[in-house]
Parts: sequence; structure tokens; C-alpha cells
Amino acid sequence: MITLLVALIIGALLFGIGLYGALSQTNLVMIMMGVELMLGGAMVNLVAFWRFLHPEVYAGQVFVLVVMTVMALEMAVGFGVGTARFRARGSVEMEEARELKG
Amino acid sequence: MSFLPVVLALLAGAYLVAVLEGWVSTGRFRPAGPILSGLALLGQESLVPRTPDRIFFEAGPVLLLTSALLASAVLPLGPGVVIVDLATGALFVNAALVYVMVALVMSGWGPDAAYAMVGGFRFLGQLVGYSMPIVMVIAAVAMRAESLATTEVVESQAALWNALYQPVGFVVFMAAAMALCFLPPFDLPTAPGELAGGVVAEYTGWRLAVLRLARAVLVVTVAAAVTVFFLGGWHGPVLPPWAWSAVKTLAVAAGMLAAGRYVPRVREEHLLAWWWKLGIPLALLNIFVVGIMLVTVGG
Amino acid sequence: MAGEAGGCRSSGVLGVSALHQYALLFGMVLATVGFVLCLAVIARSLAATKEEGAKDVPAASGELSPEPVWVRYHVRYYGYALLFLAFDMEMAYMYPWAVVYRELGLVALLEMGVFLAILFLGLLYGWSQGALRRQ
Amino acid sequence: MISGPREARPSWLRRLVARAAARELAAFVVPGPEVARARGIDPGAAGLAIADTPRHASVLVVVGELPEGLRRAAAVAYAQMPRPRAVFAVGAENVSPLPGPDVSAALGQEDLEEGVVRLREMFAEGAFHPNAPEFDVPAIRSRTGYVCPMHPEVVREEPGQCPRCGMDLVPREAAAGEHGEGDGERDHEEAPSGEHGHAEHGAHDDMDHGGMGFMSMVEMTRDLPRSSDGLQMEWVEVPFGPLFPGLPAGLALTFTLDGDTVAEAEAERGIEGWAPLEGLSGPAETFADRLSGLDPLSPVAYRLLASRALENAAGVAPDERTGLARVGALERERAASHLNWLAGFGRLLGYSWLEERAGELQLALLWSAGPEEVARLAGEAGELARRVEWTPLLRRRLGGIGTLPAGAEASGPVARAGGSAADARRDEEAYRRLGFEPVVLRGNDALSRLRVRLAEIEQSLDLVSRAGSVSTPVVAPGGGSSGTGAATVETPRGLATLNLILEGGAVVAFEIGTPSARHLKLVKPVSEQREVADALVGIASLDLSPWEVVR
Amino acid sequence: MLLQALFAGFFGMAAVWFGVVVFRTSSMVRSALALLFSMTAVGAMFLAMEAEFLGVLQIMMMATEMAIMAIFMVMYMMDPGGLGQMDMSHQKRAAQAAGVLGALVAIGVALLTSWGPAANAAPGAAEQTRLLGIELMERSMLIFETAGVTILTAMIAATAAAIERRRR
Repeated sequence: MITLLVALIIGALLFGIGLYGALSQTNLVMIMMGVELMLGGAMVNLVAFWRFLHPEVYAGQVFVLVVMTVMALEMAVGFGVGTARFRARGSVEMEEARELKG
Repeated sequence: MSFLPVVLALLAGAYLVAVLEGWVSTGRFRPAGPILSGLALLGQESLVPRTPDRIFFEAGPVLLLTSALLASAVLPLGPGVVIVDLATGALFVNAALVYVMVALVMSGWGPDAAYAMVGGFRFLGQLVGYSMPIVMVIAAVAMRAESLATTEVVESQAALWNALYQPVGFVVFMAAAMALCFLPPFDLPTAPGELAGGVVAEYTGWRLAVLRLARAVLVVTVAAAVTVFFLGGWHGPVLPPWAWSAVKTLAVAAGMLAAGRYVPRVREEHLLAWWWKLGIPLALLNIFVVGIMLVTVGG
Repeated sequence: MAGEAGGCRSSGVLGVSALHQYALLFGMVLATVGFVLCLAVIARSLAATKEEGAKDVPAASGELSPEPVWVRYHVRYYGYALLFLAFDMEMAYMYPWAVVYRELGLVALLEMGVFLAILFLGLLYGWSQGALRRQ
Repeated sequence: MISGPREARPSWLRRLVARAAARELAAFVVPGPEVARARGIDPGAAGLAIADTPRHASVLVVVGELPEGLRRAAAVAYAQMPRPRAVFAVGAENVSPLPGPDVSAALGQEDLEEGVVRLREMFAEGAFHPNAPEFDVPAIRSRTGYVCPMHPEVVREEPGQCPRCGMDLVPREAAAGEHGEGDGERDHEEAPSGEHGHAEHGAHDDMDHGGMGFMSMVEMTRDLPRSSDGLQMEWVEVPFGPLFPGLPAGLALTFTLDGDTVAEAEAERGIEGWAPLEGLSGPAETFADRLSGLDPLSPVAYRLLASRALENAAGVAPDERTGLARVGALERERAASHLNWLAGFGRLLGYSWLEERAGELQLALLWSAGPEEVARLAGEAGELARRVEWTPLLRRRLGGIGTLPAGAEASGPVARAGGSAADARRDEEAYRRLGFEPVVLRGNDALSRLRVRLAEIEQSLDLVSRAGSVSTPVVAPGGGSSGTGAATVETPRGLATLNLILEGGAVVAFEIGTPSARHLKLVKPVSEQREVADALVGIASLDLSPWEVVR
Repeated sequence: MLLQALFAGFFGMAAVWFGVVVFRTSSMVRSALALLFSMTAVGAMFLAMEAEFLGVLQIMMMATEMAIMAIFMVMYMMDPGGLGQMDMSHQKRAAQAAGVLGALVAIGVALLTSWGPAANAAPGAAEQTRLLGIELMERSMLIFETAGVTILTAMIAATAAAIERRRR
């Protein structure tokens, strides 16, 4: 039980840090780092729930796999888009992108 | 507790590999060579470049040594002679050895030197090449063993070695193993003639000694992994199991060290293209062939 | 499945629980770090490093003023790296599959075949678009 | 005590370590292993491991007299070696600014080996010493400049902020002689900094952009050149010479790297302080000696060149036997030079078997007593050539690398590998009599150059055994005569020409054209837009000798 | 049990600490590798919670993925070495507030909810991997195949966006 709480708190902290990062960074890659941390927090929670609440339901583990996949795919697509933007504008700053549009 | 014997065997293996490497590279057989060179390096100044990322510079060699040692922890020397017998051992070997790349990227970035930096990023590219085929090949091994535990992988080869059961996988794995240890002809990150030492160029003194030790341990570990996954581990007639493991591991290590002498270094461009356009299809083919064989002929 | 037998099931011949095994691995990490620290202490005790000119400048073929190299580095294999990010995830599904393959037989082969065929399409697409080359 | 001991009082542990260090000497050879081999010595066989970088060496081995520029580079390399370190001079008197050599030996394998023994003793005795002198000479003194991480052209003496973007300047090393080119740059007025200072400026502003909290990447990258894939990265200049393990020593090469690709290459420099042409003029009797010292990698060819030009000026013709002996000597040198190149090429390629085998054969050839021994070596060289030809991966490694643009001015094996039969030997009587035909291949890349050289090694050794003599060419007597003379020699690297004016038995003026001076211009086309390793292979395949690049 | 909690707590704190480092260092490579080690620590937490396969997988996958992230960091960020010590963030206050709030809410939920009895033992690691495989092949088969299609989509999207077809 105590481990569950520890894990949930850690998950919450990771989520908070990720949220802070995703909101405060101006750069596409750094924003993605924030998102990765948030997803990491979510994974910790998922594993904790699986382990301490329903260790017999393996859909919980499958869910973790799916989150991992989402992380990887988010990165792949994000970097693809980042590359395209960098090629066009020489920058991956989000602010600037907004500003140049107008 | 088989912790101590395995670690001692590993260190002995690393020592022999260092002797072998000296023999291969200088043509002189000097049994005391590694000890002398270790002492000499200990007595040398260990320099730190002016504006380095100090943490990366220091952590690189340690991480390299750690990852090689951790990978070796799940490789059995005999039945029951293993430090930890993880149920996911085959995957764990990979997971630990991925940090070889992290270590080299750290050492490459750390000193803020051009040769090292090029070397570090080259190895990251090398990993992008070899890592997928190696993992697929291990998956095919796991299919036959019905388990990821290294001991069971060895048991599954009691009748027939994987090297014979899945020769394509064996060839791909050997190449990937050499790429993983950055041995010639895959020594792109250190490339003596091209990058004047590359990632190891800025290391001197005891830090260099740690790097060389780590490299020797890495070679032994990877050779042991080849033995476990493909050469039937401890299985063999007459000799005791640990002796078979040792003989096979050393033979693989010697083969890997010697092979690089007779070929030029591979170009980075080709390396990546070959892994992706040839290595991955071959590894997939291997999985399908093994899959069909398991269903039809059986293990 | 959640019985007591499961949790402390000895997964190895050593008869120790999984957690103890991880503790042992972690101990190995600490021991390695300790070993390296010992080496460092011995090396330091031998003599101090002498501060001299040019010694801490990265060695560059006998030239003294290398530029700082921490700049935007052009990694030419990013096409491979992008495909790798996505393709790599197939591992996550392949290992559990490999373990139960013989149990399930041909069905598993078909399912995985479809999965891999889909991924292989992606690889072929990348290949055709020129992702598999130095950019 | 050695010249670079560590500062500590000897104790039992330190003595043990020192003794181990004495057994494990690693050498950084200056100018380079290829010059050592060409001078007939092999530090590897003497028990010194050859290090690739000064960082991994404990002994700096100086082979032969060094020109000033290389001595300075050697001092930098020495300063970058970790202590304990020592200097070992082989056939070199003046090693300044390096500390006076710990051990000196004459040029010769036995002297070298005896010197190594002495060096080991000195290391075992004096690797640790209570007062270690500091090595501090002007050549290695660097001053710290401050540069902007984003604008490399901004260089200041003092720390501060970049006038363009307001970032903190970072320290970097600059050689003592170098002047920051941005020192006199006009200062920009700093715009008031604000959280969103860039918002008003937009993309239209030019470099006067001063928002500090946030700066515009668009502007940073706009003026940078684009790579082939359209991404704009930052380029860095990286020296690949004069003391780079994979290239001939003395070749001061600078690559501008875009990632691991060479964006620009710069090599149009000879060795500083080497072979002032005025120093070469003088009495005709010793002119050939002086000219043969020009290039340590092919002394015989230049001796022959001088002899021929002098004979031409004096109006004498060598007899047939001399001609044949000269063929023998020149062809032996050609084979040795190609083998030497092959060994260096093996080092660059990481093909250690080739490096060792070719080096061994080259030394055996250099030490060979007469044509009989050369004939025996011819068999071994043929064996080597066949092994190289069948090496796996070699074709993939070399094919298509180092191709020259159409119309590139080349001679020697480089030209013959590109399908041209250019060879001065075809016009020579002695060669014609031996039935000489040049080796010509198509391909125009590193692979075909390798093949041409392999074939030429066999051909040259065959010519030696048919010429029947390998004696060094006789120097023609000057005899107080006057006149103008011209000569050409097909050196191992290509066509060398010499025009001289002889007055009263002394060479008063001359003009020399060497293959490497011409081939230096090819460095750019073979290396630019190539990956570093490919660029280096392309450059190495040209077989440049920086020594010949006289000014 | 206590050992488990200690392990989870230790690696959890490591994960959090590395997570903080990600946004506190100005060196891009440090930032990427800090994220890498944060993810490794999360993997170690999985191990502590006896999800061995997932833990080892996480440790392996995240190392390569975050290292590749480092590539793109070094390619596209100005001053990747962090020598200029520049600040690349905006709306810091709001972000901090949101981060703290998000974490507090999640912690509150975690602490206030009654989670019911915790299972005190998990299946063995070998059994887990086997059952996960069966789950993937049978009940979650569609999820698994959908993941395949999603990966394919991502590969196509990334390639199409990033790779410029060279005109020859």
C-alpha cells in the first residue's frame, strides 16, 4: 500500500514537472520533453495501479505498452515536423512561428 | 552465491582479452602487459580539458564499465552459475548494453573537442543501425526457448546450437556484436587513423585505464552473450560446464579481435545502409524461418 | 495469479526473490562506482596534476587554437533516426509474443506477420522517400 | 630525471609505477611514422607502441631535423602529453622549443633500439621527481579570448556580453600569435531588454537585434550557408594536421566541418620554415646532396633530378651503366615509397594487417643489399598485392572516393589511375631498353590509385632486378662549367622538373616544380562535401608529400 | 514490502530530480540525457514494483529514444552546449503555478482516494511476460494491431515531413 502511494506521488510530481516544462518552454523540442515527462508520470501510475490493484488484469500492462508507443510516436512525428520547420524557417521556436505567421 | 566466481571469471576473461588485443595489435605476446599498462596509466596524469562538461567527461567511462558489467550479470557460466537469473535476461542484456552508446555520447560531448564529438555522434548512428537487428535476432532465440531467461535459452540448445538452427541470425548477431563493442572494422567512434582516437582521445591516466578495462569487459560480455545465445552456452562433452563456457567465450572474443585486422573500416554511410537495407530484412526473415521451423519441425 | 506463490516465486536457481536480484544489480552499480573512485584516489595520491600551458586545450594535431565545437551539429543520419524512433516500438510487442509463440503456434505467427508487414511497409516507404541515406 | 617528470618524492609505489611506465612506453612520432620508415627506422620494432594522439603517448620521438613550423607543432603536442613524458631525438640536433632531448640517437635501427633501452632506464629512475620543471615556451602560450556562442566572429579580450545578441561571452583558447578579428568591431547600442523584446523587431530587423531575454533563431541562421539537405547548421574549423595520424606529417589541413561533413577544406600551405630555396643554391658538387634532402620521403628521385640537370647544364651525358643503375635506384625508391604510402593508408583505413605488412616490406626493401634481395622481395610484394586485391569491404570503402574533376592537373599515379598514360619514363632511353610500359587504369578514384600503386610496386621491383643494380646515382662533376640545364624525373608521386643556371661551378638560380605542389590544389575537390573519413581517404590517396611544397 | 517502498521511493526521487534537471540546465545535451536518466529511473521503479518486463523494456527503449532526442536537440537548438547560460522559457510564473497545481491535485487525489486493499504479491516475471504475450495475442489483439497501424502512420508522417526528396 505504501509503495502504491509512493508511486502515485512520484507520478504526480513527474506530471507536474512535465506540465511546467511543456508550458514554460518556447522550443518545440523542450516542449516535447515536458510531454514525455508527463507521460512518464502517467506510466508510473499505470504500473502502480496494475501491480497493487489488479495484478491479474494484463490489460494494465498493455496500456503501459501503448503509452510507451505513444511517447515514441509523438517524438517521431514531432521531430519530423521540427525538421520541416527548421528547414523552412531556421528555427524550432514556437513563439516565433506564431509571430511569423501574422 | 555465485556472485564471486562469476565476477572473478569475468575479470580473468577481461584480462585475457586485453592480452589478446595486445597480441593482435602489436604482434607481441606479453602476459603481463595489461598489469603493466594499468600501473603505468595509474601513474600518469589524468588531464581534464579546459571547458568540458565535467559531469559527462567523468561519467562516460564509469557508465561504460557499469553497463558492460550489468550485462554480464545475467549471462550464465554454468547451470546455476550466474549472478542474477532474471526472467527477462535476454532483454536485460540489451537494455544494459544500450548504455554503452549513452556512455560514448557522453564522452564524445564532454571534452568539447571536435574529434571526440564526431566520434560520439558516429556511435549513436552505429547504434541506430545495429540495435534493431540485434534485438530481432534475440527475439528469434527467445521464440525457440519460450523464455527470455538466459539459462533457459542455453537449455533450449542442448540438442542443437542456435548457430546451426538459425545461421542467418547468428551471422547478423556476430556482426552486431562487433559493432556493439566498436571493434574494427566497426570502430568508427574511436577510429585511430580518422579521428586520432575519437571519443577516447581526450582521456588520459586512470580515466583511460577505466575506459580500457571497460572495453575489455565489454568484449568478454558480448562474447559471452554470443556463447549463451548461439553456441549452446555451457553444453559440451567431457569438459565441465564452466570450462565450455570459458572456451567458447574466449574463442569468440579472439575471433572478433582478429577479424578486424584483415579488413578496412566500414564507411558510416554504408554501415547504416547495410544494417537497414540488409540487416533488418535478414533478421525478419530469420524470425519467419524460425517461426515456421518451430511449428513444423519443432525446437 | 495473485497468490503468495507468485510474488516470492523464485525465478532463478538462487532461490532469491526478484527484488533481491534487483538489489544485487544495484549493488553492482554502486560497487563499480566505488571501484572507479578507489582508482581515482590511488591515482591522485601518486602525484598532483601539474597545471601548464596548452595542457588542457583539446589535442588537435599540434594546433593550439581549436574553436569551441559545441555548436549545432549536423547529424546526417536523422532520416534513419526518425524511422528508428517509430520502428523500435515493435520490440515492445515482439518479446511477449516470442515467449508465447510455441504455445499459440500458427495463429501467433500470422498475427505477428501482419504486424511486421505493416511496419515493413513503413520501412519501405521511408526507403522510397530517401530516408535511408545520408541526408 | 626525465624532462617531464611528475612532481613527487619517489616512494615504493611510485617506483613500481615508474618501472611499469618504463616498460609501457608509447611514442608519438614527429613528423610521423612514414618519415621514420622512409629514413629506415621502425620505432614499433624497437618496442615503442605508436600512439595516435599525444594524449596517449609518454615519449615524443623526433625523427630527423625538423623545420621550425613542425618543431612548434611538436611543442604543442608535447605540452598536451600527460606527465611523465620525455623527448627522444633520433637523428635530430635542434629540437627547440622542446626541452633538450632526454635521449639522442643517430638515425639507424640499432641506435634507436639502444636509445630505447636508455630511455627505459631513465623512465624507471626519473618518472617522479620532487621538482619538476614547468614546460613553458612562447609556442604553447595561449591567451584566453572571449567569443559569443552564437556569433563566432565576435571575439573580445575581456569577458562581457555579445553586442549582437546580449549573450554572455564564453572563454576560448587562442594561440598567442593570433589576433581576434572581431576586436575592433563597432559596438552596438544595446536595446532595452524585455521579456518579449523580439516581438517588435520581427524578422525585418537586421543585426541590430538586441533583445536579450529572447532572441531570434531565424536571424541567427539566416546568413549561414545551407547544407545539401537544406538545413542550416553551424560550421566549425577543425585542424587535421600537421600532426594527424592518418595523413602525411606536415600537411597543415583545416576542415570546416558541417557535422561530420567537410564543407570546406584548406591545405594550400607548405611546411613552415622548410627548404628555403636560397639555401639550396651553391656549389654544384654538393647541390645534389642538398636537393636530395628536400623530401625525406623520396630523396633518390631528387638526387637524380639534380644530377640530370647539372649534367644537362654541363653538357655531359651519363653512360649506359650509370643510366641502368639510376633506373634501379629510382625504381627501388618508387616501390619503397608506394609501400610506405600503403602502410600509411592502412593506418588511415584501420586495416592494421596492411599497415604492418607494407611497413615491413618497405623497410626490408630500404635495407636490401642488392638486386637479388630485391627479387626475393618482389615475390612478397606480389603476394601482398594479391591479398589487398581480395580484401573484403575494400572496394566498397574506396570505390568512388576522391574522384577528380575533369581537367584536373595531375601527374604520376594519380594521373595514371585516371586513364592518362602520362609518364616521363616513357621518353627515357634506359627505360625504353627495359621494355617499360606505364601502368594505366581507369577509375579516377582512391581504389584505382591503390591498384595503380600496387601494380607499380611489382613493376618497379621487376625493373630493379632487370637493371641489375641499385647503387645511388653518381653525382656529375660540376667542373667549374657554366650553362643552363633542365631535367625531369618521374618521382614516385609524379613529374618533377628542375631548371637551373650554373655559373662557374655553382648553382646560382633554379626553379623546381614538384608533383605535390600541383596536387595540393586537388585537396579541395576530393574532400569538399564528403564525410570526414571519405575526405581523408580521398586526400591520402593523392599521396601528397608536404616536404616538396617549396615556396 | 519496506524494501519495495524504499526502492520505489529512491528511484522515484531520482526520476523527479533528473526531471527537474531537464529544465534547469542550459546545456541541451545535459537536458536530453537528464530526461534519459529520469526515464531510466522510472524503469527502475517499474522493476521495484515487480513489473520486470515493462521495467527492462522501459530502460532499454527510453535510452535509445532519448539519445535520439539529444540528436535533434543538438541540431535545432541554438547554443546546445549551454555556454551562454541563456534562458529559453516564457510565462514562467503561470507554468510554475500550473505545474504545482497539477501535481498537488494529483497527489491529493492519490492520498484522499481509498484505493481498497492492495494486492500484496504480483505474479513472477516469467509468468508475467507469458501472460502479457497471451493477452496481446488474444484479448488485446486489436490494440496490438492498431498500434502497428499507428506506428506505420507515424513513420509515414515523420518521413514525409522531414525528408526532402532530392532532385537528381
